[in-house]
Amino acid sequence: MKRRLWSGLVGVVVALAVGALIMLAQGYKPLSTYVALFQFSLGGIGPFTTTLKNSVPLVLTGLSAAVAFASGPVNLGQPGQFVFGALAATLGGLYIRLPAVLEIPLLLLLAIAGGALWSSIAAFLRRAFEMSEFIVTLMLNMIADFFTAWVIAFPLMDRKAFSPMTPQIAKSGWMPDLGLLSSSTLVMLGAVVLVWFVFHRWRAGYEWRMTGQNSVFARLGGCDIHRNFLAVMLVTGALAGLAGGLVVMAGPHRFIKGLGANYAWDGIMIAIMANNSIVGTLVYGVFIAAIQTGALGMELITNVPSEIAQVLQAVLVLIIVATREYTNVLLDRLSARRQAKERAA
Amino acid sequence: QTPKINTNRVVYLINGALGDNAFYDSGEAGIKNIGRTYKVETRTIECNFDAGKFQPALDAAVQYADIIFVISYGFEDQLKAIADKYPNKIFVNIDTVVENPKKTITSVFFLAEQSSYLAGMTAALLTTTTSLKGVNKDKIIGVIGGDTDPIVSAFVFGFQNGARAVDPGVKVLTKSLGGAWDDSAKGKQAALQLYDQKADVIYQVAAAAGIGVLQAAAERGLYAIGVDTNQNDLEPGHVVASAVKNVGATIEKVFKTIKDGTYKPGQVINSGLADGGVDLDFTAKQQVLPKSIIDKVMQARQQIIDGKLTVKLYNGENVWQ
Amino acid sequence: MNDLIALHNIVKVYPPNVLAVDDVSVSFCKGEIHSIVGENGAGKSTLMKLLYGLVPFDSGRIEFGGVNVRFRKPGDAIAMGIGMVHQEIVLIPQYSVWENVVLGAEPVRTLGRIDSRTAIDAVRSKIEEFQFNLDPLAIVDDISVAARQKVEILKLLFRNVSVLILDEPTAVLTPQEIPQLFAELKRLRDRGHTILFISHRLDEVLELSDRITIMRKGRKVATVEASETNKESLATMMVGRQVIFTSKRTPHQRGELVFEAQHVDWERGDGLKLLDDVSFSVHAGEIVGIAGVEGNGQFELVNSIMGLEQPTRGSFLVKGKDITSLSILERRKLISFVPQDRGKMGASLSASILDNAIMTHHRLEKRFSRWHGLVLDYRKARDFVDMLKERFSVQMASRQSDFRSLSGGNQQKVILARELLLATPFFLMDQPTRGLDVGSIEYVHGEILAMREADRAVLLISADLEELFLVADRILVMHRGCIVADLMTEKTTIEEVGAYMLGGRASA
Amino acid sequence: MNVLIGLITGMISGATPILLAALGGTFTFYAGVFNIAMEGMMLMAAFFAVLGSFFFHSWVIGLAFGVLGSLTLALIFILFSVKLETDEFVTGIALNLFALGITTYFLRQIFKVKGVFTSKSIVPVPQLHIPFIEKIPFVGPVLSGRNLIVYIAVIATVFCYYLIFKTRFGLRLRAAGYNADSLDSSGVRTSRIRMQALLLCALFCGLGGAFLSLGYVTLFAENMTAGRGWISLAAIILVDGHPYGIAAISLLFGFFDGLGLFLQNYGVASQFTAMIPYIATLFALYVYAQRRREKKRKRV
Ligand SMILES: Nc1ncnc2c1ncn2[C@@H]1O[C@H](COP(=O)(O)OP(=O)(O)OP(=O)(O)O)[C@@H](O)[C@H]1O
Ligand SMILES: Nc1ncnc2c1ncn2[C@@H]1O[C@H](COP(=O)(O)OP(=O)(O)OP(=O)(O)O)[C@@H](O)[C@H]1O
Ligand SMILES: [Mg+2]
Ligand SMILES: [Mg+2]
Repeated sequence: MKRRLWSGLVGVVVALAVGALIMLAQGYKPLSTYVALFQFSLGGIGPFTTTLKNSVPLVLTGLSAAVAFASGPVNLGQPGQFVFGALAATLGGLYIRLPAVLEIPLLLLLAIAGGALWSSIAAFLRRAFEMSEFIVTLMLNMIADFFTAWVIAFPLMDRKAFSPMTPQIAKSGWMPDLGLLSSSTLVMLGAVVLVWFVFHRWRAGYEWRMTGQNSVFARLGGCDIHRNFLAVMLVTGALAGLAGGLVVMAGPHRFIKGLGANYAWDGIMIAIMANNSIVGTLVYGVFIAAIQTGALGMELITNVPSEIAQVLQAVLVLIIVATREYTNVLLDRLSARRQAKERAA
Repeated sequence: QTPKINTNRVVYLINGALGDNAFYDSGEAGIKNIGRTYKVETRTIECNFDAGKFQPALDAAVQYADIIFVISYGFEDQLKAIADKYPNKIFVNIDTVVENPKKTITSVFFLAEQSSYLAGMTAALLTTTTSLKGVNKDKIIGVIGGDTDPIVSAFVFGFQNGARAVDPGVKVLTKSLGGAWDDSAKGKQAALQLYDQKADVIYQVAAAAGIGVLQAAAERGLYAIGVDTNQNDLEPGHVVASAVKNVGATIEKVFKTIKDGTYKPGQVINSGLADGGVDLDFTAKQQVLPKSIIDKVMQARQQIIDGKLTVKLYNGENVWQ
Repeated sequence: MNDLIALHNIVKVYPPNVLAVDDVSVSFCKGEIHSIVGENGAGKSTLMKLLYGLVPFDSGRIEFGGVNVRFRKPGDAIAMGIGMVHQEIVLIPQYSVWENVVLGAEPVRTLGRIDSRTAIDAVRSKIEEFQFNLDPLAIVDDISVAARQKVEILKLLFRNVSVLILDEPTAVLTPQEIPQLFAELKRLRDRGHTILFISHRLDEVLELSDRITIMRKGRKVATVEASETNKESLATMMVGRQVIFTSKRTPHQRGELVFEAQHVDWERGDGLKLLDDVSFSVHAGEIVGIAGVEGNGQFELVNSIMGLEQPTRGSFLVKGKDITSLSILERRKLISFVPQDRGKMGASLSASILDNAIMTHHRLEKRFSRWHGLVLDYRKARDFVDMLKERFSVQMASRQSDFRSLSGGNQQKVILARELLLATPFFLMDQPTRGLDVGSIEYVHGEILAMREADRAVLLISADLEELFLVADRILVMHRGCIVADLMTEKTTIEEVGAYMLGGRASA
Repeated sequence: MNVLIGLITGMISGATPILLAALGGTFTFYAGVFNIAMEGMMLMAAFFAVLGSFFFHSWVIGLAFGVLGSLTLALIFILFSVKLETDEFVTGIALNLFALGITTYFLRQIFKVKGVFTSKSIVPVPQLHIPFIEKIPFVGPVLSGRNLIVYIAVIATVFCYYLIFKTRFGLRLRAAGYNADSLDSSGVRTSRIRMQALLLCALFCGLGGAFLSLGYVTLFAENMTAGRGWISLAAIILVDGHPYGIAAISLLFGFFDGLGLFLQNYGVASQFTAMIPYIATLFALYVYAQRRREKKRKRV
């Protein structure tokens, strides 16, 4: 545990150093750039809460991926489940008007249902026809993308708008801001806690983990691996859907073109960065969100173009993971050496 | 009436990303010019249609400067909110009309229908001039849009009207790339299909993907009409005209008014043929169109400028077949 | 004697801190069969692996023919004429026998095209030379474990190496195949080859080897002349205490009928009958053994009892209840099960020891779950593991450490304990002692007999006849998917059973 | 008629980049490397192909540069996933991101444009006109006059089949994926095989990328690969890496991609026509899964 923290930090440091070299090579000032990056992501309550808000879709889709991968299913369908969750919440917000105390939970539930619905398709195709969920979810992502694009361009198009988008959802469905903090952040934290509890304390979670590690053993042990597969697909779909719903309800309050951005893919990346650990997903999710939020500062203060920010993010991710893993290996080797020495002596 | 504002810093905040060779870039050029001519610090923020980024970008922008040129569509709500929050800062919204309760946002609206109307006329005249090399006898022309959103639809709408004005018998085929703005291969394939369906000339409204359309024209020895910037020399002899949108010039004009204090918040500047915000540009190293055609179009252009001829503006019709 | 290979003060520590080989010096001569014995985890495999260049060692040096060598990869070792058969079979299941054999030494024609004809012929001739009955074109996935072991051996004979390392090659061979192999090994020895041999079966070791090196906990205990030692003293040196080899089996009254197989058939997709009208019964307080050459239907029998496969005909009854159509979970309420493959069916190597220990209990034992089975009670689970650790004296770093970090013997203890502690009338064991050292085997046998005392019905599948004769009351013999003999242990002999295993009914 | 020919030629040019990338991917697929960097490799190749062709006015050098571009990405991949044993998925995702960023950046630095760069001095890869076949009605215009790289792709398909299933390298390559331990203890370094696989992958992705920017169209646009790398990955997994199967899937995809655009003539909304190729892929997967199921029932 402590070891993981340390090697993680080493990773971050090395990564920042390499990033600095790259910027130097391109004639930008690393220090002031990093300062700007920090100011706009973590430098103060305002930036920090913004970072947290931006981390919501990353962390939730990350959770979805982490739970899926740790339990067996190769669910890469987060992007599709995300937009369907968003769409469901939007529909609810457009046609159902209730007081906030009812509206908000209802829309969240709709988002969850939307995501789960979309992932259930992949689960069904796997169960009924043994179609690899890996490809199915990949394809469903594209299909979901185009489908929602159609929905906001024609049936639900806001006539007054200049680009494809739905009208705004009911005000009562907006995630309220608690001072600077967006309440969507709280929903995210709640989800993290709940998922951790399910995964590490519930009997279902136990069976999911065991199935993910060795399905034959789990099956012989009396776990119903087919039901577990379905459950995991639904739960992970629901998480991605929730992410989509929150983005709508806390952000533009309507389904607009490009809503999905690249959240889900970043989420998948984050999950793997965190070795599918749930707490790790939260940590790395916030970290990546900080970089993306801070990138704005880089563009504004030090005039570093956005594509450099993009390169920087790629480099950071790669180096962090590599260094982290490699420090562990090295540390182990070292302790082995030491022991060997004293045996030989 | 506006208290002293700092004119030494300008932010250009766009909802999408630079590199469309179109109004984002044209606007960027204008901003850079301002920077050079007036010695002001300029910053450009791209949001890549990322809802998570636009809000913080706006916040950052108002912290940084008092003058914000913004292309906001998709994010009108956030813009209105922040404009009301900072009534003394100058927000110039480009390409769409946004009206905030305090009426402080000035909108620059481009009448793409006008330039597209002329493009439509050109295309119609071209397809009916079978003397031109490669032009078949069927009166068919095409238009390819990057997506089906209202901005693009406005182009298509104007194009269709222009063509029909020349000859109601001209058939206008449309294709949309369904959002694949950067997939040039797809753009080319769409164009080839239209040519296979006997179109003689294609109007491209598809940014990067549209370059594929122009190259298809060259490959088939047929014709295309460029968009946003003068693309006539990209495929000499095949790109017969370009419907340009001069966002940069407009931005500079507006900034000038800010400088000399004649700027008025909350107005809607309709930028069209008259003030050069949009235009149809025939200038090319190698112009294959007969003078007769160009003259006809130029006549119509003048009539529009003089207000003798009014071009219908797009409002929500489905122009895709 | 002239040393061909000499290891000097070798130390190997697996990162981070598993001291696998601890300052070992030993030498192997040209033209000898040198056995290495020791408990599970004693370091035998590791010692061989680092000689083969598969794992790097931390200190010490290796002399080969008088010169210092350091193999960085097996390629180097192979180049020097060293070959190794691994304990855990490492073949490519998707490949045919001949492809596996030639891999790494493929004969090629122009454009790097594999000269399959030449290769197949070469392999075939080798097969004939050593009288393995193998089809070079067969896909490894389809052949029995024993056959795979032969492919491994063939693989290094094909490279006609001068030093052969064989790590527990006999674990999966049948009594009839072993003499063949030994004869071959001796022939090679006489031709001047050096053979390093690892086995837990001390009789084999004594019969085969010239010299024997004993290891314990990574250290070398001694190297002795085979002629000057015996089973007992070897075992004592290995385990560090006396080991009793004679059965402690006392007469025991068998109780009511517990398990019954009725006319069970199992047909493969291509119509081949792997189980053919199998019927037998097991009573409470009775240990029934199933002997048979690997791949004669034992695997299918186990799978269909456990519910991984559905028999095409017939049914299984436990305590008169037909389980044939029950879910696996329902079956587990009646059946405890120790599979032959620890890593694949018996445990999850990457999961923690605790997670492995509570499998099945987590559903059957009410005390492990709260909130109507929604939440698992991990405090109870921890107590459970501690108790298990105590009662079965399992050597483990901590409850949370990977199951993989246990040595094979201890892995088996945990699995055995887990299944024992399930309150079931019927106990199914498939090769429960494969690859275990004498100490662990003695222990497992003890437990099996204890179950008999506790009036549980035990079905024990084993390729090791010694074992069956040690613990089983009755021995059934399987051949080509049929039960060809049902013999009382007291009234039969190893030879008779062996005959049934090979010839089926005809030969008896 | 010529609409039909158009659809078919469109199918071919649509399939080519996917096919090439997928062929590259089969090597890593068999070598047991989970490689999702095809997208990035193609993008790098697309950019550097344009760069080379622009500055040296030669499509040959363009191709060379393109391949070099994707090779550099492969080398980074090797450094991290093979040498430092970083998770392959992370490496892949990160490298895709990296490729997108770096090409965009160079585009701005070198050509002073953003988004798309095109110029008359970029020399495209020529089309190949086959003397006699050309004359045959219908078949002629389809078989002849395709871009040179298309014909390379056809040959490459056969070549890959041969290399993977008939040669020593192929045997070792597949062994690396099936059971690395076995290969290692047979005296062959798995890591080396994996490197070679990655380099081969880069080579083919390089050709695929070059086809996009120097073959079908003559320009570079940001992110012009537009997800083709992912499609190729799907194709590989769908047919378990069999080169001929991959060719079939690529053609299928290319065809429905074109058909989608075509169906707009009948008033189908573009968003739906754009879905068609993906739905077709799902259907192919369905058929394939059923066939595999049958096989499974036959054996064991
Ligand atoms: N790859 C590895 N990583 C860490 N520890 C290992 C590894 N391989 C073996 N060990 C440990 O090294 C010790 C020696 O293992 P080894 O396999 O050599 O024992 P062995 O004598 O072969 O046992 P057996 O008779 O069961 O084969 C054991 O404690 C084992 O747990
Ligand atoms: N990745 C690993 N991490 C930790 N220990 C490992 C690892 N891989 C192998 N081991 C060790 O290697 C041993 C397996 O080595 P080996 O194959 O000799 O089995 P064993 O422990 O001797 O038992 P058996 O003889 O039944 O196989 C395990 O006991 C385990 O301690
Ligand atoms: Mg072992
Ligand atoms: Mg061993």
